[in-house]
Amino acid sequence: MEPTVWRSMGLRDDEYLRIKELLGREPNYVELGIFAVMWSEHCSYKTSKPVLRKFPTQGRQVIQGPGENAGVVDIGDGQAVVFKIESHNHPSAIEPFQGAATGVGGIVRDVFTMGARPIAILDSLRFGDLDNNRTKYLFSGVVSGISWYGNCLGIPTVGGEVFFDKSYEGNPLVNAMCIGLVDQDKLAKGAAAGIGNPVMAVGARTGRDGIHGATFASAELTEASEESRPSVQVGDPFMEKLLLEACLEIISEDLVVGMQDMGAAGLTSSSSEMAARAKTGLEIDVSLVPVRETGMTPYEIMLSESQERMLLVPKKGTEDRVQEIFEKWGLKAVKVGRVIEERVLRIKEGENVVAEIPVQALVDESPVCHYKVVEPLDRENLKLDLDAIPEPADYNQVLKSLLSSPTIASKEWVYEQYDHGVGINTVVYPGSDAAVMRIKGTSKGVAASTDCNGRYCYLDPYEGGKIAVAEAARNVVCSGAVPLAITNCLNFGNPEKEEVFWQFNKCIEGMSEACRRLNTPVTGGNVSFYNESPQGAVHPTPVVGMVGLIADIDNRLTQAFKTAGSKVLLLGETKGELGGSEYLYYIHKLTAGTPPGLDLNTEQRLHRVVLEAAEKGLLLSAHDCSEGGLAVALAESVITGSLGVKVKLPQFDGRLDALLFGEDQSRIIVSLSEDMMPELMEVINRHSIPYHVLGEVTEDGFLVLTASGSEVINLSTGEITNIWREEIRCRMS
Amino acid sequence: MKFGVVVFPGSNCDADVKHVLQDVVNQDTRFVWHKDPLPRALDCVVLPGGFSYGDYLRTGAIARFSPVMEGVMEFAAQGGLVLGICNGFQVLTEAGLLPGALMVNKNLKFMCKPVYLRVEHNGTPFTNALNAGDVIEVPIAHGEGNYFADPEVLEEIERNNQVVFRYCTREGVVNAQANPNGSVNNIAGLINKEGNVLGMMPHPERCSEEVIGRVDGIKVFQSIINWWQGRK
Amino acid sequence: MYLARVFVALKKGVLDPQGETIKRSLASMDFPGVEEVRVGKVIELKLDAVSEDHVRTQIEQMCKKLLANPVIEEYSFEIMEV
Amino acid sequence: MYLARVFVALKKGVLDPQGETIKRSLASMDFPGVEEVRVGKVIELKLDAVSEDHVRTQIEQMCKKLLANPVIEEYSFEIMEV
Ligand SMILES: Nc1ncnc2c1ncn2[C@@H]1O[C@H](COP(=O)(O)OP(=O)(O)O)[C@@H](O)[C@H]1O
Ligand SMILES: [Mg+2]
Repeated sequence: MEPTVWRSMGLRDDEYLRIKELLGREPNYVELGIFAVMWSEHCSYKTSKPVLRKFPTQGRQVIQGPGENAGVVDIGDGQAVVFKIESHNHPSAIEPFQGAATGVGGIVRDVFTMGARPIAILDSLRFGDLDNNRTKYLFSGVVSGISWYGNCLGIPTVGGEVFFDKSYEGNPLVNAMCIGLVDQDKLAKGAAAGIGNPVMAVGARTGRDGIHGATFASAELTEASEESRPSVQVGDPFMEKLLLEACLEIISEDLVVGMQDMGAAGLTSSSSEMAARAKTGLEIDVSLVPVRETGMTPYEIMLSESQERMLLVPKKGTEDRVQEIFEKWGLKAVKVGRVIEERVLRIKEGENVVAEIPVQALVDESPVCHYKVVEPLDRENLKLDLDAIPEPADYNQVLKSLLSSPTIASKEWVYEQYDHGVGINTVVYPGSDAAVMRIKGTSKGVAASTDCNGRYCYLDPYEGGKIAVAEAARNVVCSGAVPLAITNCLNFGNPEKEEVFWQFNKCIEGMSEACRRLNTPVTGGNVSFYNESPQGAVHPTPVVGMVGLIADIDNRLTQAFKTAGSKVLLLGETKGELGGSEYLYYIHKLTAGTPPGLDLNTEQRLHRVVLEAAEKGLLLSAHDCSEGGLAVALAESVITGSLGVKVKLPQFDGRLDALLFGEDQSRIIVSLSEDMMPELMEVINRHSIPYHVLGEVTEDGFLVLTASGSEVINLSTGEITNIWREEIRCRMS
Repeated sequence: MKFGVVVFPGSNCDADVKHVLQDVVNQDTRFVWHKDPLPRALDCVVLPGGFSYGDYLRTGAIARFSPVMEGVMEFAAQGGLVLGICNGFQVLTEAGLLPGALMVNKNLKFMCKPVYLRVEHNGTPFTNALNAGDVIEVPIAHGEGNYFADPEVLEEIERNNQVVFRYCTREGVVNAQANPNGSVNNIAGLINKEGNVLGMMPHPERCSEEVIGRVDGIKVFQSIINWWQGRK
Repeated sequence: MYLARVFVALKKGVLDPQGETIKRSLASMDFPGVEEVRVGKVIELKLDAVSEDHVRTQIEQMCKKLLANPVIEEYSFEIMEV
Repeated sequence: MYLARVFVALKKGVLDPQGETIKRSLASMDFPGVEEVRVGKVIELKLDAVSEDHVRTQIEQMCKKLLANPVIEEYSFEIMEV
């Protein structure tokens, strides 16, 4: 075989030799194609695997850690939450609408293959600065795509984040997370167990879409990618809705041994992974696979990435019932093969064997790349010289400007396009720190948030990784929920670049430390490398998707101030750390400094205080300080509560901008009625958390902040509401 | 009272309506699969929201030909109560049970948010627990709720007092600003001439429980029950 | 085998928000002189049938029943043998 | 004044879920023999311009920039003077 053949499939020469060795012969074309996708970065995690091992994955709450289609955690009463996050960055960069839509489709399938009914979607998005037409086109297309797909499925999209930074210009990040609910005894797995069991293809027919999509995701975007047409697929949320209902119905009738989404690398990866998990083999006859185009070759059928398809192993003898259920939903379930004892993936076309590969060779023997971790020496340019930055004269103006920064401004324009109420479980709607879903028939609720500040990770990947986890946990805590576990989506540049691989390592180490300390193990995730545009790698962006549990949803909290006269407290310490802040980026066009420090012990005690206080019903609101610092957090609580606040800022020696806009970690603003103060003080003192009484919620509708006796900010709630709420809508219309 | 909630392929508010009818207002409620005939003994049929047939071609256009719809038409012709919510409203207009059509929102975007509705009159089986002029807050969640009817048809609708809900401001003023989707005359909900078939874009089932934040919608379901009890 | 191409357009007098939006975007993208934009659908059907006449009545029926909504839309079609 | 009619359709090989669904529903409505349905858009533009040539380059540009996404769609157009 010519080297050009395997190279064009993205295989390296040494990998080709290894394949020959594993097979004991030359692979044929079909086999080579199968190896190429299975050994691609996207499917094999060859670069990330050794690093991912650093994540803590154990905990009493964990029912299923990494390795399955999605993670599973215990929420009591025999129930569990199934959740995972995944990226669709590259498809979204060239076809934002369909790219984002099919991203949602994929992650939802990962959740319902586990037997869970999806109850919520979150989306974590990154774009370049929102001032050019291309970015607007991408932003608008991505949001409509998510909206179209999620809404049609009838799964509420209840939360997420949108971050704008020029590092994402040309390479947006589109990560979608899905959460499902399941009774533990109905959990399904992606294993092809039971020798002789049938293997069925269900859902959409197979076309020529996205052949080699998995290898596409493993290479940098170039201008030519715009032309690489077949790599983007069109989604069919209607088909997916039918598939969802049919799959849940066969699971509820206990007909299923295992099933898996035909996602990246389609039939190839689903069949080999299912066989690997069960330590079995599969025999598949591609001529039985329903196709939508004529003349498809075995190669194309095995590698197609047509959407809305699943591979299903039902219990032997239940094929007819399975077919009946799928037909009821207007779908086909077709037997295409069977589970065999010999641990090989045997692909036939009629009677002809067209490929035969040991399953382990595909899944376990995939190459591992051990890149060196080299700390970049020259990071001088990232140093922050605060003295070179003039202190603003008019803080009202600066706050107004910050509230209009698209990263801080209200994302109403986004989440209004998402059906966030379908299912009537949403009890905290988008627009607070974390969304909360009630579990009908119980008093429980599940809270969720996605978080990551890529700028922090760029400036200090270790601290940035830690903060991503801590912030997600803090957001969940601000809703009154105990953080349970995380899923993550690691968006990085080209890992063959030393700096990128170093960032990757450091981020994971930082995240791991935080996960360990906060007792939120990693249950799964996804790695997306090669997020590069002509300007270079994107900021390292390890997005954390956190889920938490509220025992009694009557104790849930939101960020909005509730009643005039209530006391406002800041829990945590204010140090005035401006490094990596949105203030520096948006007002002074600077990405520099060291991100705020984070002490995990303090963080944990802070969580305890808020959770205990919430459980005792002491609090009226809770909101953490994140992008924009204390001033922005206060403004947000005022705006969402349509009230005012009168605040005396903490005693502070440094610069006023640092006090107002510094993004010091581990800070939560709470409000409560005055008579609850003694009880709150008791909790605060017991956990020895620093605090400061900021002031009082007011009726008059003004945000008034004074520092050392003089007024530094005085703005009407009406005015800042307009700015904050309308900015994105204005830019987008 | 016996309710039937029709399930089309792609319906996705079916379970929500059933939850409210069964667990909040405690009525006997069952799903009716679109391929099955409409059960005989129903007192009210609900066509729920969602994306029947993926909203392909036009919203509601394909669902309107589902086998169950023959039974629904007959049921309506005999005076049975039919409530179409969101996609259900779209199916009703496609089926000709209600006049007009629902087009894509003026801004082309799906919109999910609470809106204010002015109750235009309460002499219907669906609004008797409300007062004319009441302003209620009910969420919308649709991409195609832009109500349209020919001028002549519109005039007739207005003349017959068929408009039941109009989009309005919090103070009850019906104006362009309060119109979320471009509907003519701010029409949000409409009843047929005979007064037994109501279609509305907003979702009363999404505001019928304290815990999800709003409760105005429950009045619609209570009205139906009142009406039925009064008739017995 | 026949190919039928059905055009479905909004009736005159029915506002076309999609067309309006495209018109505005074109203007903002420096395409001057665009006076009106209307967006319609083309539905292409491949059918097996005995005669063109038969196809014609079939398509006419499909349009009336399903493909167009007479309240807001009008249709036309062309048929060719392929 | 010119009238341009732009046709935008999904490329061959790209799944058309809408067409598929219409096909199935036509079958269940007793319209036999429909082998394939594909749905596209027609965008009608009225433009004021100096020459047909000029319109042609304008439309070509509009298609590339706004009206179609070459990743999944293809377009064609016709122009007439009105
Ligand atoms: N893409 C999105 N989809 C849905 N909701 C979003 C999205 N972006 C932001 N939101 C919602 O807006 C609110 C504010 O988001 P964000 O500023 O990221 O909060 P935080 O700083 O607390 O993480 C949250 O409720 C969030 O869920
Ligand atoms: Mg927050």
